[in-house]
Order: sequence, then C-alpha cells, then structure tokens
Amino acid sequence: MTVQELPGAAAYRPTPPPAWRPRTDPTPLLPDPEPFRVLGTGAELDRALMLKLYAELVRGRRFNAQATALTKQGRLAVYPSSTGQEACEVAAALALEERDWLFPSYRDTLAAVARGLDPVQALTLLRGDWHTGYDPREHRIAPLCTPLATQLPHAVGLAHAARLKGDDVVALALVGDGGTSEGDFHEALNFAAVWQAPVVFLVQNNGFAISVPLAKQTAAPSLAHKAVGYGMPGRLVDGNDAPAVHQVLSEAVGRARRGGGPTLVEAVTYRMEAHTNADDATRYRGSAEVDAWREHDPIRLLEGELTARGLIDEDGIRAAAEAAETMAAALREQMNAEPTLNPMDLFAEVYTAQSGQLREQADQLRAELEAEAR
Amino acid sequence: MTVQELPGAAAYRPTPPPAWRPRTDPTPLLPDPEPFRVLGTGAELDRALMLKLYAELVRGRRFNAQATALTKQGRLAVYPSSTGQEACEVAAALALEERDWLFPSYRDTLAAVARGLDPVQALTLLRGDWHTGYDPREHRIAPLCTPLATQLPHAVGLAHAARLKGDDVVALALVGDGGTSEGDFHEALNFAAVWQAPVVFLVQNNGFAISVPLAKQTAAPSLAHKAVGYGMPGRLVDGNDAPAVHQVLSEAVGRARRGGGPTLVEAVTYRMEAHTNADDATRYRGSAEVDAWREHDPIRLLEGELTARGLIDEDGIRAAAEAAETMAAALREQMNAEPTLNPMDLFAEVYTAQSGQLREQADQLRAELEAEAR
Amino acid sequence: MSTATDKKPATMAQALQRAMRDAMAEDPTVHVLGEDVGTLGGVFRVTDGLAKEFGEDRCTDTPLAEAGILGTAVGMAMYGLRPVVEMQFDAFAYPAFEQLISHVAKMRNRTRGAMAMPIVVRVPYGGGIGGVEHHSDSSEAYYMATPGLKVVTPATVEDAYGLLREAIACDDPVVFLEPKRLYWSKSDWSPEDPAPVEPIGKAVVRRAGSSATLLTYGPSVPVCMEAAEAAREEGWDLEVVDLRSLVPFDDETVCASVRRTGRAVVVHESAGFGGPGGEIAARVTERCFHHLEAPVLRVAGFDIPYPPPMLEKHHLPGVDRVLDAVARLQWETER
Amino acid sequence: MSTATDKKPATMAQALQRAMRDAMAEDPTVHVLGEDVGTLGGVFRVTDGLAKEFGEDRCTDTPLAEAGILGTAVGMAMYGLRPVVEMQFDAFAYPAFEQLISHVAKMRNRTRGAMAMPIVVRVPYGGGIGGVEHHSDSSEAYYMATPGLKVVTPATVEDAYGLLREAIACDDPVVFLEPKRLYWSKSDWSPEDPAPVEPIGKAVVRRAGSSATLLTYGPSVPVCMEAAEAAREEGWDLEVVDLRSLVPFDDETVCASVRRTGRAVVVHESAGFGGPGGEIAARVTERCFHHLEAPVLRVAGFDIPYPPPMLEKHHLPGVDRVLDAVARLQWETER
Ligand SMILES: Cc1ncc(C[n+]2csc(CCOP(=O)(O)OP(=O)(O)O)c2C)c(N)n1
Ligand SMILES: Cc1ncc(C[n+]2csc(CCOP(=O)(O)OP(=O)(O)O)c2C)c(N)n1
Ligand SMILES: [Mg+2]
Ligand SMILES: [Mg+2]
Repeated sequence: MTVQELPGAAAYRPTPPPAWRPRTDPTPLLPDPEPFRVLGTGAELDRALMLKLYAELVRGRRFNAQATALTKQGRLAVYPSSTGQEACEVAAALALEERDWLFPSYRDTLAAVARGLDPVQALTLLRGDWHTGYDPREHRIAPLCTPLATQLPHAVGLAHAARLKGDDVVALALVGDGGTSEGDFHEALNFAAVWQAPVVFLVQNNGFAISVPLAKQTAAPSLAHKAVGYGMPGRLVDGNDAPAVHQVLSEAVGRARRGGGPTLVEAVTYRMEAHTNADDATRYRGSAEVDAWREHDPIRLLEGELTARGLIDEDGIRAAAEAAETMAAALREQMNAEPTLNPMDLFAEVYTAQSGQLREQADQLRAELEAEAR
Repeated sequence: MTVQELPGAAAYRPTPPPAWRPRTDPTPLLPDPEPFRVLGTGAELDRALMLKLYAELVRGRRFNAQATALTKQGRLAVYPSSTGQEACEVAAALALEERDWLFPSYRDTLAAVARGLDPVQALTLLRGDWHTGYDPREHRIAPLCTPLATQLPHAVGLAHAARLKGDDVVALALVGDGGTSEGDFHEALNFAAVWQAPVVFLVQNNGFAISVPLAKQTAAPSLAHKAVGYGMPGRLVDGNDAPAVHQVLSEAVGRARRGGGPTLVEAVTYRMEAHTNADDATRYRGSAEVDAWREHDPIRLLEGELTARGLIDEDGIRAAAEAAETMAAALREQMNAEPTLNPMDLFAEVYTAQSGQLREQADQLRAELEAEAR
Repeated sequence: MSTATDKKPATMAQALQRAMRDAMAEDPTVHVLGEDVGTLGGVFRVTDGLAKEFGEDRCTDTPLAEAGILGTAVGMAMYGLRPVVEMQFDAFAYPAFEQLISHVAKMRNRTRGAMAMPIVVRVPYGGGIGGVEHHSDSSEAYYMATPGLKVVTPATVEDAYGLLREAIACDDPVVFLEPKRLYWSKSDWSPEDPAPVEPIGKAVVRRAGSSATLLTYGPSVPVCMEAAEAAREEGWDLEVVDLRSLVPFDDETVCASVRRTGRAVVVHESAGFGGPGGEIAARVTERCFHHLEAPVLRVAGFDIPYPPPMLEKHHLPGVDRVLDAVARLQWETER
Repeated sequence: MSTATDKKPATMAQALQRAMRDAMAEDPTVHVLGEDVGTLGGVFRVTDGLAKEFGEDRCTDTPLAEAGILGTAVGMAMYGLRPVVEMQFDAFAYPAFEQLISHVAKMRNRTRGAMAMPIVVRVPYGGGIGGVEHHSDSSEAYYMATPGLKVVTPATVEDAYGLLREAIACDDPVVFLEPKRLYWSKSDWSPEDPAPVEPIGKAVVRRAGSSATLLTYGPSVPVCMEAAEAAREEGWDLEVVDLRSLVPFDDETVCASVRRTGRAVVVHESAGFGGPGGEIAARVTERCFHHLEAPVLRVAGFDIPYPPPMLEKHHLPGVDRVLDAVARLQWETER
C-alpha cells in the first residue's frame, strides 16, 4: 500500500446532493475553548521531567539574557529574544526523539540549544559570521529560518519523505502568530493534511508580529481553529505552562509517529522583550499588558508549583541558577573570541563545483586580499 | 470612526491564561453539515426570480455548448466550459446589484455574460485577440483571471476601498476547489476578515482541478469549513440548485453590504465536461460518476420543480430554448466575423506614455508591416 | 548497441518523459511531483506513464499550490530525495519564487555545503503555441540573475533527454526550461539508445559558419538555423551557437566562435530589456572587444507583456528580424 | 521661497517620509500599507507619524502576507486609490512576485488602458547594514526584466523626496528601490522647500569628467563619487552618472556621456551575472560602439548569495574595485 492510498488520502469521492455530506465530522478537529493547562490543575507530575523542564527554562532565560547582552557588546548582529516564551522553546526540544527533526524560525535559537546544539553554532547566523552555523543533517535541525513560514513546507516535505522511506521520523515546525498569515503556512498545512505527513506545527502566539497585535493579524476565534480548515486536529495550550506544552506536543508527535497525521498546536504566550534588540516595544504596547503577562511567567509558574508540591527545594533552585550562570559564562567567553573567517569561503559552496566564472571572481578577491596584506 | 476601529478589528487583546478565551465562539461560523437546498424542500418560490433563473440557465447551457463548438472551428483559442455549473454562474451574476463587482476566474465567462456583458467582449480573452475584452470599471467585472486565486485579494482590496469611501458596494469573488489550495486564497480571506471587508467568496467545488480530484486537494471536512479559521461564516450550498445558490449568495451579499463582513460559500457542483476543450477527462474519471451527477443537473432540477409546481409550462420551456438558440446564432455570427487587430496596439498601453525604447520598437514593427504590405 | 535503423521519430516531450523514466528506474530517490503529473501525465503529457510504472508515491499529483510544491520538494531533498518538480506553465512558477530564491538557490551556500539541493524545477516556457495570457512567459532572466541556480534549456530532442538526465543527476538545483513550442518537434532518436549524455555547462555549435555568430538557445535555435540557411542567399555564412546552459555560461565556446567571426547577434524570445541578451552581449564584448567588427546586437521579444495569441507572431523573433540584425552588423567596415 | 539658511540636515528616511506625507495631504486617494507601517512607523521609520496624522485607514498595518498586501493594493487601485506599499526588506517582496509580475505589471496592458495601476511598491534594498541573510538582496534585475513596471532608485536625500513624489503621482506601477544603507545619509535640505520634482526617467550627471564615465545608481553612487575623487590622483577625471531610473532608461544622458568620454564602467551591488550591468553595458555598446576605446566594464557584487555581515565588505563593490576597473579601460590605446 502506498502512502497515496492510505485512508484519508485519495479514497474520498464526493457524491451529488442531497446525499452529499462533509468528508469528516469537524467536531474532533476543533480545539477546546480553554487552553490546556497542567500547572494549577492538580494533575500528576513526573518529577524527573519537571526538573529537567525547570532546569532548561532557567538556562533558557539566562541564555536569552546573555545573548541580548552580547548584541550590546557588538558580539551579535541581532538577537530576537524568546524571553517569556521559554516554555514553548524548551518543550519543543524535549518533545522530540533524537531521530526527529526540528524546523525553527529565526526566534527559536533556544529550542535548538535546548535540543543540544552548541550555542555558538546556534548563534552563528545572528553573530553574522556565516548563515547557518551547523550541519542540519547532523543535528536534525533545519537552518534557523528568516523568511517567515517558508520552513513549514520544508518540514512537511521532510516528514513525507521519511514516511515514504518507512522511517518513523516526525518533524516539528515552529512559527509565530504573524507567520500564520503567510501563504506558505496555508500551503504547508494543506499538503501535510492531504499527505497525512508526520508533522506537528507549533504556533507560538506571542501576541505580536513586531508591532502588529494579533487583532490586526487575524479575526479567527483562535489560531488553533485554523486546523479544521485543513482537516487536522487543532489544540490550544497555555504556552507558559511548560508541562502542558510538553504534553500536548508529545501527544501530537506520538500521533504523527503512529501514522495519525499532522496536528496544529497553538501555544498562547507573550513576548516579554522587544522584537529584537533593535526594536522599541514602547512604541506599540503599554506596560500594563506586559505586567499582566509577567504574572504569568513560565519559570515563576513552574517554580511555584514545584516548590508548593515539594518537588524542588532551595538547593535545587540554586543549582539550576548556577548551572545557567556557568553556561552563560562559557557562552560569553566563546563569543568573545574573534571568529576566524576566510573571505574565500564566499565562493566555496555556491555550487557543487566552482564554475569558471566564480573562479575568476575568487581570483580577483584573492588578489585584492593579497594586495591588502602587503 | 475609522474602519480600523470598527468592532471586530483592532479592539481584541489577548489576556494571559487561565482567563484567556478564544476571541469568538466558532459555532456560528461552522457550515451546516447538509448543503443548503431549496428545490425539493417545499420552500416557497418567487416565480419571477425562478423564471429568470431558468431562462438564464438554459441560455448559459447553450452558451457553453456554442463556445465549445467555436473552439472546434478555431474561433476560440480555448474554452473552459461551465456546463453543469450554470446554477453557480447565473446565481452569482443575479445576486449582485449593478454597483457591485464581480471577480471571475478563467472559467466564469458565463457569470460575466449573465451579468449583462456582451458575449463577444466576454470571450475576447479566450478568442485570443486581446487579453481582457472589456472595460472592467464600466461593467464592474474584473478581468477573467487565469493565475488561480490571485484575483481574490483584488476583490478584498476593492471592497475595502469602497467601504473606506463610504460606498455600499460588495465584491463577489469566484474560485475553484483547486484554487483554495493557493496561498493567495488564504491571504485574501484573512485580510477580508481582519478588515471586515464587504466581500463574498464563492468556491465552486466541481470535484476537480483539471485531473486532480478533491481528495488530493484537501482533507478538510468541506471547503466551507475553512471559514472558521479566518473568523468568517462558512456556508455550504447545493451548487446545482439555482434558487439555493441565489439565496445563499444574496444573504451573504446583503450581510456584507450591511457591514457584517465577509462570507465563504462553498457550492457543491460538478464539471460535466472536460477541463477545457484541450483536455481528455476520460484519463482521470469514469462515466459512472459523471452519470450520477447528470441525474443532479441544475436545469433538470429547476425545470422539474417549476413544472411540477405549475410555475412553467411547455410554452415557457420552449420560449427559453428559443431565446437561447437566438443568442447562440447571434454569437456564432459575431464570432465568425474576423476580428480586426492592429499589431501596433502591442505597444499602446504598456505604460501611460510610450518610452523612447518602446517607440523605437514600435517603429521597427511598423517598418516590418509596411515592408510586408508592399 | 543498436543500429541507426532502430531510430524512430520521437518528440521532445517523449524524450523528456524517457529521461525521467530512466532516472527513476536507476535511482529510487528520484521523485516527480506537480499539478496533474500523475494520473493525467501532465498537461503536456511529459510525465505520461510515470505514476503507473512507479506508483503515485514516486510521481505525485500535489495540491494546487506552487510554493507548497517547491517547498515540500526542499524538505524532501533535505531527507535525501531528488525531487523533480513540474511547474505547469512559466507564469505559474511565480508563486514559488520566494522558495526558489530564498531557499533552493541558497541552501547549499548557507549551510556551507552541508545541505545540497538536488532539485530540478521543470518549467515549460515561451510562446508560439497560441496560449492565452500568463501561458507564454519567458522567465529565464529571473533565474539567470539568481546565484545558486543552474539554468538549462534544450533545443533538440537529443538534448532534452541528455540535459534532463544530467539535471536530475546534478547535486545543484537546476531550473530546466522546456520550450513549449518544441514539445512536439521530432527527431530520429531511439530511447533505447540515447546519445551519450553531455555535462551541463557546454554550449554547442549547431552550424559552423564564418561571417557572424548567432548566439541563441531553446525555442529560438530552430529560428536561427533557418535564418542561417536563408542568409546564404545574402552571402552570409552564419555560425549558430546553441547555449543550452545559461548558467553556468560557456564563455569558451561562445567567445571562440565570436573571435573567429568577429560579429555576433544574440537571439531570444524573452523581452530584450533586462533579458539574457544583455548579459550575453556584455560578457562577449568584455572578452572579445578587439575582435568585434560591430557591436553585438540583440534580437529579442519586444519590451511588452506577452501578446495575445493572434498577435504573438509579431512579437516573436523570426527569421526576418534575425536577418535584419545581421544586416546591421556594419559589413561596410569589413576588414 | 525660503532662503538657504532654513535648510537643515535631513536624512533620506526623513525625506521619504515627507514625500508620502505631502502626497497624502494633497491627495486623499493616497494610501500607505504594509507590515508595521502604522503604529511603529516602519522598521526603518520611513512611515513615522503617517498613521497618527492621517489615521489608520490611510496608513494601515496589514496582516503579515506580502502577496496579500500587494494583491489588496491592486484591488484598491481598481477602485481609484493610489496605494503605496512597503515591503519590509528586499527578500520579503518575493512572496508578492506573482502579484507583481502577473497583475501589477500587466493590468494596464491587458485591459487596453482601461485600468491603470498607480501603485508604488517601496522596497528597501541592498546591503552594507550588517543584516543577516535575506535582508540585503539587490533584486533590481527581476524588476527591470518585467515590462510594465517602472524601476526607480534615489541616491540623494533630494532625489528621495522628488522621485517618490513622482512615483506616487505616476499612473504606472513603480518599484521604488530604497538603498538601505543610505537611509541615514544626510543632506542640507528643507522639507518646507523641497527642490523641484524631476520627472521619472532622467539620469543625472553627478560629477562631470572627461576620462571615463561611471554609470551607477542607488547605494553605489556615493562609492563612485568617492572613486572619482580618488581617481584624480591617478590622473583620471571621471564622470559619474546617477541613473536614478532603471526603467525607463535614459539612453540619452548615458550615451551622451559615454560618447564624450569614450570609456565606461557600470557599477552596482547586485550580482554581476544577469544583473542590470549587462543590459546597461549592452545598450551603451550598441549605441556608442565606435566611440568606445575599451569595452564597457562592470563592477558588481560577486555571483554569490549575499554574504553574512562579517564578510559583506568583501562582496560590495568599493572604491578600489572601481578604480581597478577604470585601470583596465585600455588606456594604452589612447587616441
Ligand atoms: C516573508 C517575510 N516577511 C516579513 C519578514 C520581516 N519580519 C521578521 S519577523 C516579523 C514578525 C514576525 O512575527 P511572528 O510571526 O508573530 O513571530 P515573532 O516575531 O512574534 O516570533 C516580520 C514581519 C520576514 N522575516 N519574512
Ligand atoms: C497559479 C496557477 N497555477 C496553475 C494554473 C494552471 N491551471 C489552470 S486551471 C487549473 C485547475 C483549476 O482547478 P479549480 O481551481 O478547481 O478550478 P476549475 O478548473 O475546476 O474551475 C490549473 C492547475 C493556473 N492557472 N494558475
Ligand atoms: Mg508573534
Ligand atoms: Mg475545480
């Protein structure tokens, strides 16, 4: 049986009315009206997982702070911080198996780092010394993607290819609320549903696309409601509740792995910092809104619950903070080292083999560099 | 109050969970599971409207046949027939006021003709003697659009502009089932909903995009279910039930005119002929399916009901057929006249004023033509 | 090896089909995808029979969305497949422009060679088939101006097979431009015994001559061959170079010819302004300036949107226009 | 008329803002739309204050979808408005490519003049600002190759104002390319008393000279001016022509200059192969062949994807590279 012949694919054939009916019942596809939450609900918690999540959140917050500081020191060209969104970033990384693929947007350095990617490699793009700083195949992390939503069809294609090959690999693709307006979002979700590709789409709805608030981006009940239009389930989750995001993503990844097809997950969260270090958020939002979200901080939420339940103590909290400090110090040091760049690399990988034309241009640059060096 | 400040636009602001709720209740946006029908339901029928619809259906069917015949005689470059879909074409035209705008796809010549456009002008594109054969502003019919779904954002922009100006003008945009997969479909519907633009989208789901059946196009419960993801109502209608399509479209147009925003309507129908005269439909579908839909023919359905209710008699049926024949004969004659084309028009309207560069090229062609004529 | 008598007339469309078929048979990672490529075999029947022979997973009818097609092809290539994408017509490749420019063309470079993009984007292009608007664009200038892409276009049945095989085997992304009006051109050619495949990047002298060089490609090659025949009456012995590959560009073959003849005309269907001819004329002039008896001239489509069917004959560069340009090559300054 | 003493340094970004402001004040059909153009005033602050002054219906933050932005602008133009669209960065205009090529550029022609498309598409372009990938493309070759579009790019604060006013007033669609790295360039200029607006389509001699002509535009104009100064040391008196309008192309001014100097170098940031320089060099050669002492040379960005910030200085044509090209203009063959 080929993928194209699997149920859900080509079998359906519409009949003339009045017998005609929608292909499937939409009800199971609709998200619950309340975002799924774990913290504060009394649900059972897996201690090891919670501590792991907590440690990663703390590390992630510190990573964001350090990276932003590095922009001020000129060590990074730009940094789009995920402060406030660490629960999504970390849960995305932890919900995947090693053989799975992550398709991050430009804001998701942290997800890549939480997946185990070397921070310097992860920051290469934003540092400005090369575009993608790592081998995507080695880490199964696609390049951090700047053109919005364009990596979503890549995730679908990769997941589809894996399935055709018989590999039980899942792709998880990240996109922002703004990115859902792009045509590529639509086309990716549609292909995924038609092909029943093992892919999970996580929309981090952080309330803004640079300065544009969600209300000017969409009139939908929620972004998760878009799922029904593709025939895939939509799920809503509190994006600042790390165990909740982890659980929803794990379920979706598991379903995809078992051949159940794609899922659209909307995580409701908030971008606490400006869009990037170059942005001035005071131009488009007031501090009252930011303050309200600060009350719903992902670290604070998890730490509070773990403490209340006695799953972590002061020592544990201190240990996490210290580990984060160590990471930050190492990162500072590594990023302070002047990167060694070879301008001749400009011509190295434009094509498999260098054309005569590029060789001429490389010779020109080489001559210029030699003249300069003299 | 500006359009941007109208309710439904920029007012909504998400709050942190657990207070967070979807912006609106999705239930009213979801289409009914059964396509709306009028014929066979015992509903009251407006006799004048029914007779008008009937006459136009018969005329439309004849128009399709005549146009297809003209391709065989080399009088048209190509013709994408809407045979089987006449109810949608005709109802779309009749649901609009004169000041409203129609945005047809390349298959919707008939809708333009039913709106009153001169058939020869309407067929200019497909005849091959110029691209758009009429002044879109004069007729408020946008050019028949070949690049799929690209006219949908135009409809949104026009409707938005009209609303900004305070004109109560509605735009009705037509698209096929295949066209709903394009990014432009998504972007157009999203803009329309965010701006609450007075626009109605009619998807003629005729089961195929050339050879590709609906099942390979989407996994959605129905195409109308896509509406919920944009925050606009979705409606399903039996696309071969002319009074039903007319009613659904009229309601949607009325709602849009009253400031109620956009609607997505899916009309369930079937393309009885091949994609165009150049296509061979036997390569991708069997006759059993076609036969089943022939039983649900829009003219047959309406004629049957009108006859049964005594709203039309043999004379009326004959009169409609004769009127259609007269139209066809006139069309034949007009299309047999050799069009007079001036090759120099190639350069006439590339820009407002001809650049020196184009003048040079026009001079070259003129010289060539003169040399040829000698 | 079969003998020449086995050879039967085959069309370019058939040769292209055969190239995909053979590539798919040899290499299970080759996948074809696009609109109507499966059951229907493509609107030009170029993928005819592939879905039947290799199954729908290898030759797939996609949803109708070009960015989605090329975007998923990128993901498939990331996982090690070699997608061959069909765009139904030239103008319908435009929705995929961002994927092509920002991802397909750049992926190898931005990952320092870690991630190749062995994708072929097949684009039927050009006019002359009576197509209504948006069905006859010559879009090669866009692709040529994009570093990271290779751009190839056959003019003969043999090259259609050979170049497409090479394009599919190539680890770089190739925009493979198929001249629509040559789809039904024929040649005595045996699919069982195709000519040896030539690597991408080589132009070929289709007709040797000494008076001037016609530099051309794709749909304009037969026009130039005809013009060269007609030119004999005027006493001109024209050389015709079929570029075949616009990127990489074969400066060697082109410049050798122009240096020999001292005169050149670039001929293409695409609009002249900003079209391929500018690049070609400029680089030939840079390299052969002192061999030139006259400026390199260009015969191209007019700088207008592609005309409707009934007027396209006035737009397309034909034999007369080529001969006119040749006549303007300042023969009076003959050495 | 105010006196020169009123003039204060203004940036190109401010002049562009002022051009939109004045156009909006004069003509209620002028509407600005794009991502972040309203409340934020654009990521480069070029639309700063417009939403406040004219309301959000006149200067509108759109959803994040470029095809949607340009596509709705087409519809707005159909209803008689004059939309000014901002694309946030060069590479983010690519999703709107189909709308631009298949509709914006062709609408007037396909409706035989019945429906004009008075749309301005503002595209911040080019590098030199340390932007990460996809933020520094020079995409002018794509637009130049598209009949029906006008393509304009200012190099000075004065021209930024004047050309944008003209572009907004123009009934044809204009791709208005704003050199990102000149946004903060300054000039003594008074928004209250802007220079008279020059019509689109005229190049300008920025510096008169007699030895050779530098043909350039946008971000490369200051580079060429600097090169011309530096060239004096070598004994070359270079003329610098700022093209300003790539479409329509001012053959007259350009050819007059080249005929006078007998030598020319085209300088731009865009990749050389298939870039604007090919067209420019080819048409200058066609028209001025017997005045040329040397082939028209090109100094351009390399034929590579735009480099990362730390390497961009090696890619961008600088003064030395321009002077190198000037040195290769075969001075030994001096008349
Ligand atoms: C195709 C495209 N258009 C525009 C941009 C410029 N841009 C970068 S980030 C951004 C906002 C993104 O918002 P969202 O998707 O919500 O992600 P977030 O920044 O909130 O993580 C914009 C408009 C881009 N990168 N790509
Ligand atoms: C952007 C674009 N891609 C591809 C095509 C080629 N094409 C023309 S019609 C068609 C199928 C359209 O199917 P659908 O939208 O269902 O409309 P229908 O033909 O059934 O009326 C295709 C693929 C096109 N016109 N535009
Ligand atoms: Mg966001
Ligand atoms: Mg259809």
